[in-house]
Amino acid sequence: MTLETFSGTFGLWMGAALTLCIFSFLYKDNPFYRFAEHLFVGVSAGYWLVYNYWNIVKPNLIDPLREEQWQYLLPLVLGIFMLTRLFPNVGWLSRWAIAFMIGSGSGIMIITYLQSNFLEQIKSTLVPLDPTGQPWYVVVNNVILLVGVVSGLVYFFFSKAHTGVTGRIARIGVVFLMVSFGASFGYTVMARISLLIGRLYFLLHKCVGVI
Amino acid sequence: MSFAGARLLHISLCVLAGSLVLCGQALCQSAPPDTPPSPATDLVVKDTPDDDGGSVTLSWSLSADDKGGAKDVLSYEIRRSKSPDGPFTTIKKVLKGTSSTTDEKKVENNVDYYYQVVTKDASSETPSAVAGPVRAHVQWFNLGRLNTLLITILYTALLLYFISRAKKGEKLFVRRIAGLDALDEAVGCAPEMGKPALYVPGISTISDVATIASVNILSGVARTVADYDTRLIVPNFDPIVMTVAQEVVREGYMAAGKPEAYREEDVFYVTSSQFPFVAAVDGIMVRERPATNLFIGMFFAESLILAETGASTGAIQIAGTDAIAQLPFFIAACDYTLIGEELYAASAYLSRAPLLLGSLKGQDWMKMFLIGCIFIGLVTLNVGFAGFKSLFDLPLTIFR
Amino acid sequence: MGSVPVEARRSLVDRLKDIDRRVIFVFIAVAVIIPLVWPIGLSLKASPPARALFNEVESLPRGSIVLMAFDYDPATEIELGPMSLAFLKQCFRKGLKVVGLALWPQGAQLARTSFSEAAEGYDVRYGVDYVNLGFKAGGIVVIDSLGKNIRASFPVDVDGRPLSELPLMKSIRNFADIDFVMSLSAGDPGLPFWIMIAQGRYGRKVGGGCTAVSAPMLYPYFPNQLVGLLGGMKGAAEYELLVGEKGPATRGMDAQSIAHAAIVIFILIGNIFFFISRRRQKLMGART
Amino acid sequence: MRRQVPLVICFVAGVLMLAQSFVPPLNWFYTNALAWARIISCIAVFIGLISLVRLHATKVRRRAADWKFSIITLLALLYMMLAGLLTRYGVFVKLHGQCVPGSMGDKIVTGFQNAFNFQDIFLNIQIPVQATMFSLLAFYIASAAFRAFRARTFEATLLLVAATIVMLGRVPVGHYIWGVPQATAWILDVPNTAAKRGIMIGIGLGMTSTALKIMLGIERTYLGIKD
Repeated sequence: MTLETFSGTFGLWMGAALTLCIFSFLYKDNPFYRFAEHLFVGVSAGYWLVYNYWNIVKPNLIDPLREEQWQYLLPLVLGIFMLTRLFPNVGWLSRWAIAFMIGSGSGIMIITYLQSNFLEQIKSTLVPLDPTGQPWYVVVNNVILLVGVVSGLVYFFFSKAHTGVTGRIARIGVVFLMVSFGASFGYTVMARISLLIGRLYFLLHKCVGVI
Repeated sequence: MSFAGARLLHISLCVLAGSLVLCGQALCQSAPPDTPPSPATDLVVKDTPDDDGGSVTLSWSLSADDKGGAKDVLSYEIRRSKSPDGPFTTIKKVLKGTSSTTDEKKVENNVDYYYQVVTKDASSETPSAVAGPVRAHVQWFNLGRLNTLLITILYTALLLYFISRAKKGEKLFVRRIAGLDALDEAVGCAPEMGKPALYVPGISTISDVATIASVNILSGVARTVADYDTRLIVPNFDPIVMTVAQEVVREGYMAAGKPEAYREEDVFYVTSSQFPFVAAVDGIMVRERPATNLFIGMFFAESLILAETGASTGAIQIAGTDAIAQLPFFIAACDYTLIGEELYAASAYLSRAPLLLGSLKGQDWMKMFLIGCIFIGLVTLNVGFAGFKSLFDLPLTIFR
Repeated sequence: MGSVPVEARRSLVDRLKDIDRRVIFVFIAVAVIIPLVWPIGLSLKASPPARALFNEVESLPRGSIVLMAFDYDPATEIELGPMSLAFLKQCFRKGLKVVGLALWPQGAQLARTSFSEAAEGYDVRYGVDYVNLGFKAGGIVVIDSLGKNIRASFPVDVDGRPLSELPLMKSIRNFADIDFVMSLSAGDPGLPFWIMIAQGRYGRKVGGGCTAVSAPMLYPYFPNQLVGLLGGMKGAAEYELLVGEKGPATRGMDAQSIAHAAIVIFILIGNIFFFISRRRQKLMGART
Repeated sequence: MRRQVPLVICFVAGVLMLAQSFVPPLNWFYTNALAWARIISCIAVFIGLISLVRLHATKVRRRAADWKFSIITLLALLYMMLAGLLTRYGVFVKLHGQCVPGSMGDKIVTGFQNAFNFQDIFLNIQIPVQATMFSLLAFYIASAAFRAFRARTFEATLLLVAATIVMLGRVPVGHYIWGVPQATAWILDVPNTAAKRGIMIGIGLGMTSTALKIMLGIERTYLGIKD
């Protein structure tokens, strides 16, 4: 056995053993799961730290600063402010960095969501209802779509009690919501089963070799 | 044979001979027989609209030999010069079938440029007519987003109007939101059972507004928990969210008059990787057995792993998210779920702060406005006028 | 009838109504494992893009050169791996020569596994009937360089052997010597780049396989720029059907069907017992 | 200073972000702010690291429940950091804009000397465990469906029926049942689209209103400062 295949085989078995450790959680919590969980947390925390350093901090902060692009001092300073959290008496400085991130995040969200969740959605709801020149079922579907969107919006009215007409429309909205949630649930099952097939195939094929 | 016929024969023979010679040459050079491709036509150059300069947009009609599939033309080369007579330098190459592109290669603002598009095949090329002059300009307003700006102004104005009315002390009605009504009860049952409460503020960053909505709810939850003298466990995915959560929870305990009960080690960082985070939170749920699990914020595929594990421990679970894809799973596995906008309404609902309630009213008015727009749009569209619909285009092109 | 048996039966119904979730887990595991080990081959119809790909490869003359790109990683192996197996088996059976390479770093290793698995049972030899050139970083740039000279990007194969030592590679210089390009693509870099360069610039015939998620985005390329496309595990199963090799994807699709059916049955059972217990409760309520 | 400056920063950053989408010459703020936020997040990982180490170190020191497992977390963390940051191989190499761990130039590092290197640990621990955690969803989606899909109420019945039809419509076995594929397509295209759109618009309004309140300083719970 060459060293390379040894390392490959060893890795394979390690992967298989850890897979079983995680699956054992389905029965109940146990030391094997705890082992895999704690290992996993440690490895991933270390991995992301290293990944962040090589992929973001070095190319996007250290290298530009070396090339004397001084605008990068700002994130450096804000980053250091963030670290003041570790020292109680100057910890309030971290709020400056947080405020920057929250402020810029909010600003961009307003534009993005007014465009994608508002303008775009109104536009796609404006559908032709004229029965001439298109099959009847298209028109029926368009009417259903319209009813669904409007009643869904009425469901989200907060300043009006869900009674009377509002209540009835909101209930139609709930009908649409439920059908949609059911459909999304059913739609996702396939993707999730695929994941399990992938894992079991790995175990049965690569490790046990029965298929 | 008529004269015309003889002439035709003569031409054909010449062409035949010519192509034989060409073929011969081609064979010697082991290249396929070739004629230069026909040029691209109708080249139009203009300043790229709605940008901060430094860019020119070109469009043209494809060469007659560019018909898609394995035809003669391989690519188009964009060439640029500061004078109509050249010299032209190559800026970029685009693949066949492309009929527009932008030039952003060191374009100076307010300088005249001339362009030509060169159609290329395997061995020869044909330049188009020169187009220009064109100048790149800085635009101070992005006309394509005029509709977004108007909506932003309208919405801001509506919100501010209702907030100011609320400030003046006007009473504002808010309907019941079951998930939020259940919140106090759910958090309250943890101490009765002598167990902690678990709060997961999602797995997104602090720049995500959903996370902030979650932090707002956390603030209220922390106060309730402090009142009952219970532990509140808050595992975090993002370090910055963790620092904010720590501040908010500490503040909650202080507001409840029990700053000494706050334990910083209960608001901690796990890891910024989705599944290790879930593995750890699952571990907490089965080991610490919290009586209440709250999953509020932005979630991805892990939502169901969390909610099902929580359900298996018998905890009361309330979820809230604006991740549409995850809503079905929370609804299936949790006792209550805040759906989309309800998550954002929570802050106002729980605090009953008039300023926040005012904004809820503004949101509702915006919905009315929207329903109005839909009806006007439908009527205009179905009488054959599409202009209203195009007001919602992105980018808006109606004013160009 | 006395009241005691009713009580006893009610508790049984209640117990079935709230089956331990671990029972469900066992059934799901079984529903997936059994078809994986003993495939049923539930009827499946090959979609036009899969059939077109199959026919195109079938029509290639013996000895044609197929370039196969393994542009995926272990995360998507369950979808794309079976495609590579079915496709390679078809190539080996038809006597086509296959040149494998990878634009994704882990693709090289996955290619190695696929080649050795597919080669079993066929009289094919490494270096003569197929080669694995390994991984090269650069995405679209690498594809472009294949148009001029393969050796510029891949001077050696995956194990570091110079191409000159591999008989198959002696006759292959660039795209001009390649008859068909197949890309199994999990994202970027992947199929769109092959279409753009190999098909668009060099006029090669390109076929592909992709994940179920990216299939809707790639279908529009068929049939003009792509001779055929396999989408997700379903596409892989269709191809196995066409090639006549019941492989992992067929097993997978069977497992999908059975597992879905199992979940539906559980939902039905849950509801049946829910209704029985509700009726009993109503009866009990009426009695007291 | 402590209260006002953050609110001012938040407001200015928000307004600049809004303005840049309408005023092209301000576009630079968008690109830079995103990069800066990413850098700040990365530096902040250090705080997370301290929190993680402190949590587990405390458990070990106090011999709290599962303290032995905490040692595993700490060792794994330490090992990954050393392997990733200090290895002479530079274990990370930049490849077409994306760093691929474990490769030296174009050649993947394999072999015994690297059996426990950064890349292999990632491949043999992180990837299988991650995939297995993810695959637990196949079990959970079944148990959730069993528990939740009961025809208790009219709404619950709708949820149940829609889910069952779509579930069957997605797999070959469903194509044996008349009408299921068509019904699946219709449910997904019509009522599902309508409901999603309603939710999306609601989210759009709720999120933008919250974002505006944050910018204007009306919503400031996140600062942990109460008025």
